[in-house]
Amino acid sequence: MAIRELLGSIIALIGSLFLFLGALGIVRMPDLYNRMQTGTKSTTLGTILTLLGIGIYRLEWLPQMLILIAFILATNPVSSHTLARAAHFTGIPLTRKTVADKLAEEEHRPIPVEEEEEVV
Amino acid sequence: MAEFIIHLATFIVLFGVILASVRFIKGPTAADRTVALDVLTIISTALIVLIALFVNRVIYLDVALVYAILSFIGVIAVARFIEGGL
Amino acid sequence: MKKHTIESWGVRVSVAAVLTLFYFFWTHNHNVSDLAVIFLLAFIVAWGFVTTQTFPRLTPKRLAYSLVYILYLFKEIIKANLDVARRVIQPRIPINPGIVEVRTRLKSPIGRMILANSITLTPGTLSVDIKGDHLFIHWIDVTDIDEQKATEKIVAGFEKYLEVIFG
Amino acid sequence: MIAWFIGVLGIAMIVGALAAVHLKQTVPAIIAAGIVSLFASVLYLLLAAPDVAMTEAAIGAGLSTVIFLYAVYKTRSGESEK
Repeated sequence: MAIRELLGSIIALIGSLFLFLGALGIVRMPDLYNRMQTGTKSTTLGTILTLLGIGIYRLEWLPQMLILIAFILATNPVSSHTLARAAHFTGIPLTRKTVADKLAEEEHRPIPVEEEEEVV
Repeated sequence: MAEFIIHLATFIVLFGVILASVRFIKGPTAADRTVALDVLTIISTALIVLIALFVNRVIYLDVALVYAILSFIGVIAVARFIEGGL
Repeated sequence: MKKHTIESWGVRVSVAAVLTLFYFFWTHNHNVSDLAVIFLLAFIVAWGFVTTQTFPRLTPKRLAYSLVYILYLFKEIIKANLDVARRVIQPRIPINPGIVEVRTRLKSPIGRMILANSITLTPGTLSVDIKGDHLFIHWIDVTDIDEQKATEKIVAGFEKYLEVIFG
Repeated sequence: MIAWFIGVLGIAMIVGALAAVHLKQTVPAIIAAGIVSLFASVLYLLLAAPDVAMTEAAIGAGLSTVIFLYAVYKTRSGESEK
């Protein structure tokens, strides 16, 4: 009983740490695409772990948590995918460390690279 | 003990909200701010569930469900608008 | 033509059943007549949205592969997050980003959508655009610009399962 | 505990509202308005009004953003045709 609550709370804590890392990532990363990478991945797993931990902590909420997890897993990549496509379409600059941009080559556009590296 | 860890987790999530808001204030382009909005909506889904755990009411979870379903519509609308279509 | 109709009915009934199951798990409502009304409403929704082209037929082999695929996806998601955490914490962020091109063998649109979503959730990759069977992927740590090798490294792990499920 | 939450989210909401007023471009201002209603919805929840929070989440964060963008899109396309 107590062990189960402790386990659930620890899983929720790990999830909240991942959420925090995702937020830290979108502050620290140098360009939009890298921000989106950390933003999508960390927040997805962070939310899943937090909800799962709460579901274990309060066992009668577990089915509802699983439904929420299913919706988040389905909707979260879609929004970031759409946003990445729009950003590349409008020519949001990539960071200077970028090594290749096959999509710009495919569309015969110059590779959008920012002039100065942002100091974080 | 378990309750204390949940409190700690909630405060960490709150710090996450503040950090994402920092990116929203700083963000040079509209797309950067949209990334901040995306992250904020997902973080607030987790935050709402944690609040529901505190006050111990199941009805609060419905708000989290509304967020989980509808949060991405705003982001997609902004992305389509930036792209020029809508 | 007859078989086609039966298949589409099966798809609609199963979608309605899944939606009713969602309702049941969300509310814990045991009342049978309530559930019947919800099933009817869900069936009307499924009637409007589902055609047979979008979903493949369910067989035991596909079901087994889907379960294995979900486990594989979770393993990849956890790996991705440890990778992201490692990158974010370091004082000087170790990235080597770029957008590479890969090719997929999947034909069905929903299979391609699931592939793109899975790629977004796995280590260091974010799908940016899709043109025909070419996927353009932002890779946080580019090791191979070449199309074949990148395909092998990014797509092959998922394609193995998705080809069976949607093939 | 709850008081801390209300304080932090209230400050964040005020900052978002100021951003919505002071940002020069249209799209960031609309996103700021969406963020304000997001924080407002969490605040309503903290103040024990889940029904108001649900309405705010659906209309404020989802629908009003889309309607604002649609209105701006309509006016812009009219301008470009002229």
